[in-house]
Amino acid sequence: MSSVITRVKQKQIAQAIAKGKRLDGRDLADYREIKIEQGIIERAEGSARILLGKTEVLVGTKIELGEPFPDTPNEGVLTVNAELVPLASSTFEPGPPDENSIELARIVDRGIRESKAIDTEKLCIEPGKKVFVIFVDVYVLNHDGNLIDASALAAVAALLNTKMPNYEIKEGEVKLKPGYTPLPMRKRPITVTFAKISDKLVVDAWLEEEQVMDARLSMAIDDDGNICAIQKGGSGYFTVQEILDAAKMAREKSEEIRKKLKW
Amino acid sequence: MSSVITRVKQKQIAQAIAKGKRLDGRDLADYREIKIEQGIIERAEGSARILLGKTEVLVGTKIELGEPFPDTPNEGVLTVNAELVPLASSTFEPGPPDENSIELARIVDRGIRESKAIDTEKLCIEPGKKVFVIFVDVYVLNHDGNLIDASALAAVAALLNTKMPNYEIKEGEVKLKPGYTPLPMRKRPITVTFAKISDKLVVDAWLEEEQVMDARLSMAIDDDGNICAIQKGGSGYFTVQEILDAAKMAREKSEEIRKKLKW
Amino acid sequence: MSSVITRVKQKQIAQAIAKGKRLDGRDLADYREIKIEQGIIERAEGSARILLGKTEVLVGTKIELGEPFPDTPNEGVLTVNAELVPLASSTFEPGPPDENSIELARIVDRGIRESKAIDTEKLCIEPGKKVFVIFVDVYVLNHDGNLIDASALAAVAALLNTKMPNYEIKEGEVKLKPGYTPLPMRKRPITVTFAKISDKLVVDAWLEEEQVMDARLSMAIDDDGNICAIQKGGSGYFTVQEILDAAKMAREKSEEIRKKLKW
Amino acid sequence: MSQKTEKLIDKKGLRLDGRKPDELRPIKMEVGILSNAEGSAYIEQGKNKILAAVFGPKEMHPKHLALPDRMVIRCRYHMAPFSVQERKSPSPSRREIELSKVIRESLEPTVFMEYYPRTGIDVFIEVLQADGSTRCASITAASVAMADAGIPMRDLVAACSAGKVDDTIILDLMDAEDKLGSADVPVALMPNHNAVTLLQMDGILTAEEFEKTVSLALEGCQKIYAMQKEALKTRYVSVKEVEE
Amino acid sequence: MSQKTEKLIDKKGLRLDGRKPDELRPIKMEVGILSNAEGSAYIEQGKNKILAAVFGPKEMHPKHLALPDRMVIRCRYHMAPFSVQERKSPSPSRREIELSKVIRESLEPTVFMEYYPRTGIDVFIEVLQADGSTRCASITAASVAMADAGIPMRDLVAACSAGKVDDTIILDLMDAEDKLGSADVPVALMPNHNAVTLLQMDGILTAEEFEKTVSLALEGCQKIYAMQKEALKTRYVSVKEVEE
Amino acid sequence: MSQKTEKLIDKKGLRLDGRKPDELRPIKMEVGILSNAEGSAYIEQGKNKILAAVFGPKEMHPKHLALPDRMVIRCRYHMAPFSVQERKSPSPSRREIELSKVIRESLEPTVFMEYYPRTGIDVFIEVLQADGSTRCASITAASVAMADAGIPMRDLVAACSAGKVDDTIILDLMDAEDKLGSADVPVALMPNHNAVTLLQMDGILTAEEFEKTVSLALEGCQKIYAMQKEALKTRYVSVKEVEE
Repeated sequence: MSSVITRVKQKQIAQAIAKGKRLDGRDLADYREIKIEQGIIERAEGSARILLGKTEVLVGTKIELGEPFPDTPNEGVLTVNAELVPLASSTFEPGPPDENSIELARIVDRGIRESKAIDTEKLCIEPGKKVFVIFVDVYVLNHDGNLIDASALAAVAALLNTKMPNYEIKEGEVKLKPGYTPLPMRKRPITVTFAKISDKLVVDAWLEEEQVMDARLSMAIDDDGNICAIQKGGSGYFTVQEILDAAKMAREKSEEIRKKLKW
Repeated sequence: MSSVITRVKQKQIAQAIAKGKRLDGRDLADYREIKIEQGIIERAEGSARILLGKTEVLVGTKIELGEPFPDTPNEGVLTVNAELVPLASSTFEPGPPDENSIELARIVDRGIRESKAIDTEKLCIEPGKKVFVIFVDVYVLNHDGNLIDASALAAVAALLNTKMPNYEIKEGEVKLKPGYTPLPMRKRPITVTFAKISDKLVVDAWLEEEQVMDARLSMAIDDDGNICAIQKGGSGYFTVQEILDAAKMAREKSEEIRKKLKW
Repeated sequence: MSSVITRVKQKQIAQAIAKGKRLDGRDLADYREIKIEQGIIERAEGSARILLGKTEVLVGTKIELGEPFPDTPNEGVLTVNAELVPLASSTFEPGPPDENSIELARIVDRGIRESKAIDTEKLCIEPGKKVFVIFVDVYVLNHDGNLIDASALAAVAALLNTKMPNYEIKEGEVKLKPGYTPLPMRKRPITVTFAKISDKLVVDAWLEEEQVMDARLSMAIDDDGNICAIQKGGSGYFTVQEILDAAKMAREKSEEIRKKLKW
Repeated sequence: MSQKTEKLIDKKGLRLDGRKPDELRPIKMEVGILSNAEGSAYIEQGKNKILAAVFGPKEMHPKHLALPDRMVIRCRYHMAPFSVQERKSPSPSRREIELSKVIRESLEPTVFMEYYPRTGIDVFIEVLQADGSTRCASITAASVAMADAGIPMRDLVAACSAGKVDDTIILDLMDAEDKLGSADVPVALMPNHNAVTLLQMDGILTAEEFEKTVSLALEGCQKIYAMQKEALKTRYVSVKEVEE
Repeated sequence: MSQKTEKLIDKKGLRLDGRKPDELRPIKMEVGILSNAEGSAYIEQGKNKILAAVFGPKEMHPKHLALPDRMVIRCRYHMAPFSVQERKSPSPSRREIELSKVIRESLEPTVFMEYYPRTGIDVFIEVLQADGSTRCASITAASVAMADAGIPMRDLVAACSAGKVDDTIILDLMDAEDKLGSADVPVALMPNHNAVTLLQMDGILTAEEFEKTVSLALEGCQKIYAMQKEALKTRYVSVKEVEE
Repeated sequence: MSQKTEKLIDKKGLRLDGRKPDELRPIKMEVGILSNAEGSAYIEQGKNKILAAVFGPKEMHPKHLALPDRMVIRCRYHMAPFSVQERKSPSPSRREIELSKVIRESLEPTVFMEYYPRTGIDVFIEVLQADGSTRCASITAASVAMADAGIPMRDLVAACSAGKVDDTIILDLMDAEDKLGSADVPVALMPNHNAVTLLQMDGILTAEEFEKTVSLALEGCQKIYAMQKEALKTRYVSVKEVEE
């Protein structure tokens, strides 16, 4: 279990952060190096791989024909799934999604959905009957902390890279035609997660820091600086002031990161 | 595990019953106090809550459009499900239904089905194609013994309280209309369960008595005094005479209980 | 656990085979006595029971209406399932199929499918819409070794015994008519499995031999002597010469066995 | 019990398969036919074809299921996919789970459970072909398989159904009679103890009809008990012959 | 948050059920109503009807889940099939699994986890009828049930949602406001510690709106906290009366 | 193998992607790329993109799976939902379960299992993009990952498919050749031991064709073995450089 660190190391991490420092030399508000590669899975309609330090997340998108939900007959359907595949960490077990992968998928989903990042009305083919269904599959390949930000970023990068099949309606049946159109994207929500360690807020915690943190707070910010989704996690708490500080910093960091996204 | 009682207590219960007495002062043929509340879940098409002493069961019904079974194309569909939710007892575990909850659901189902309590032909909309499906969900909220009688009674009380949506058929499609009709009920089957303890038959055993009983026998009796469903349970046996005595007493007790049901 | 044998017995088995002998007196290339009974389950569209020594396998087939796969719109569908029911061996557990029963089903499936034993185009009713689906259910009733050959043989015997319902198409709906037609069979693939013990190839290993074997190799041979499916199993290996020897012997043994099949 | 037809008993008072109302179907039993089980039995009752096998007594897995003062009996009633008209999915249905429970509870009263504390036995029943009253035939076979396995028992358990079709009380319902009749009462009996270990009912019966139906079912159990003893005797004899 | 309508606040500034923007729904709490649980509570908040029960502290099963230096809290948030408009399957949905996690994490900060090493407590929540903001009402009830069970705690946890509909910041969203509004912010608070233990958000808010919304939700938490204390006091008094 | 087309080999004898019949696709291997695994490897073979990782040797969980005299190898072959044309459900298919078994059995013969009694290693394979012969590429990568993890082995295992399309025996089938060809024979080899550890076949071949196909596959294995050694050497060199 290489991922469980000693108490001594935990203490060092906490003490350094109490003084505003991190063991890897970063400032509290610094992300690790971010690498974004798009389009690496040709079989997928869209794909992106994110490296956040050693954390590695691959997202692939698939588009299928399906039915709309009864309460949104004019809109395509977004489905986000996350797999914490066991090669990414000795703490991930094969099997059906657990609460961690379900929470991760739902956080990524909400960032996209609530920011109205996709113009889902353009995915409607026949109102109430046929729409495009977009599957966003988050595949965590290496877990070195801050899976939420890496996954959310990879999902948006993959969506920006996603091509939608052309189609025509012949005699009441939908036929796919050659050629593609880019997925109609309106926004690029960015999720920024804070770890609370030694009563400080730290961005982009890596694995060992996560083992020390009291709680985490994730905020998705849209292109206009609005907050569009929040998730608190962990068995600690935040003060109101910490929450407001986080909201402010999330806005700044999200702008920085958004610049790295090709659109 | 507050629900497991001591051997001493077990002996006391058995010895008292051998003398025709029960530790809570009831006669062998006495039920605990029965309270029936109907219509308490407004979101459900019908609902009822039964208190049998401290045993508490809530039943809610839902009605949906669906398809009939191929061998009964002119009849609506009845589906009974029972959940032994873990807050009702430390012996109930979260998870998929186990043999106890499946047996409970099937006993409740048979009492309703075999007595032909619901006029299922009136639930048919288009023969072979569209019918109403009634879901009866039995929710055990507190387990203090005799879940079978409490659940069966709550189910019938909820069905008597159930409203069926009005509908019309326009251009081959079923449309729900405003307003409701009562569910077409014909019978009010009542299930009476006997516990065999110290070679005596006891009705409405509470939790500690159930831990002492050798076997149980449940009989559903319809409004005309006919037997319409039976289930023996537990790892003991009954003599033929005990069975015939039970049938006779079940008829009497079911009449008493049926009077409490508003129709 | 009567099925686990002692190390002493294991040594005896291995030493005998090293000398070309088997403890039950058979030659290395001898099968145990094979008994084939067809048509014993009247409820099934086809059935066969195979006894291979004490190994006993029952296969029943069912035919239902269904949809073809999109990539083979003119062909019926073959579905093979295998159940290692727990009464067959103390090592079989109740529950969903494990890797052993899935592998068994897939080996049986491939023998039939790859040899094109069934003329699946004749199972097509309406191209792309309605076809016959054949379910082949392999039921292992007693495990005394070599389940693969027994199951594959029982499956083919059951298919040869299978009757297909007559039908007519009236107003666009498929109606079954009285009477049956035999299932359109073209080939009778036979699977021959070799166990490698003491660097020798042995056919039709029984249970105790299987506990000693290093690896197994199964080859399905069609009526023309072609190889149509292979599966290596077990944690040992084969040399290329062993593989070629096995292919030759499989051809001979399959001809012998095929003669026992009524067609 | 959903429909009524008037054709289950003909003018001569005979049933669809020619039986009289109080007549059992032809029954065939074989004992000790599976080599890996401690005990086993095969029963054919009309078109029912059912195998039962017993494993144990053995250590319980997982261990926390063991009881300090008695053995534990587990039971699985399972139908082959091809045993019924429409293919049945091999995963256990709610009906199979309920029947596994009531069959187990019909076998438990006869076993000296306290002889083997901390152990368990598994009773596995496979219905290869189903034609009504399979739970009764399963109990009959399982009880014989338990005897074959040498499980210490007070008595055998014999089971038989009775019911009502076309206003006639009949014995040993077959599938059509179960589906189209007006009541079905499966009963299991420890024949030497006057102990009813299974009793269920579906349908509608008056108190009087019920009493008659139970009596008829119990007569059926006694006849089946005779066949169980015969089957075990045959097995015992044949085993002895082999040993000699 | 998928649609916008303009009818959630009327001309008088009142909501669909007549409430003012900063008004809670009627709330009723009962404590200690389930006889088998160590602690229990029932809450009605508008049409929400929710039961919470606490079992433990007790030995963990399976044992490998126990921790050497602290207790473990498990939590299950579950909806009855009839609690919502369309029947909900009883098997846990992804939403229920997520809510179980965030509810658990909203309760953990207040518990002295180290008092009972190697043990666990189970918090079971059953939503009998749902009408928006069920996770907040669930936390409110669960915290009271934990107090009723005598779990050692630093503080209660009171939870309340706030959000935005028709450009108005409102308190305690009901179902229609949750579905048709433009933001929903559920918050849980340890009232004596200024500690926010749950914070989620769906929708779109500017930084300013967000600050306002959180403030309003925290006011709601304080009001609910007063009711929690009242409910526990009533319970304590009535228990005392019974004991005397 | 369901259809035959005549276009898989063109008039010049070349395949759809321009390869000669006995030519491998371009192969790229990287070793040691995952930071949490004891060993890992990435392979691209044509459009196949596959990751393999090895964890262990470590104590077995659950413990009853451990063996007193040897280690246990577990293996999971899994495809990403986006790796194939139609989205694949993430829950393991029957095909994935079978392949996990045969891949494990192709790796076991080379491991000194008795060196680490009572322990286990996990081999996890994720197919990120699939283009035919994924099981062979998976074995190739997994074997390298095991070497990277320092698992004691007699030999590497190199795997390659051969088969028959349009009456031509070809090496290293890609997806279209697998689907439309007339036979597919995946083979795994311990190159220094003349030991075939995987052999499967789908399709129809005469005895003669079969012999040819196996020979060609074995030649492929030898070429791939050379690349495996090269990849490990590169890794070793680069690790050494870092260390110096």
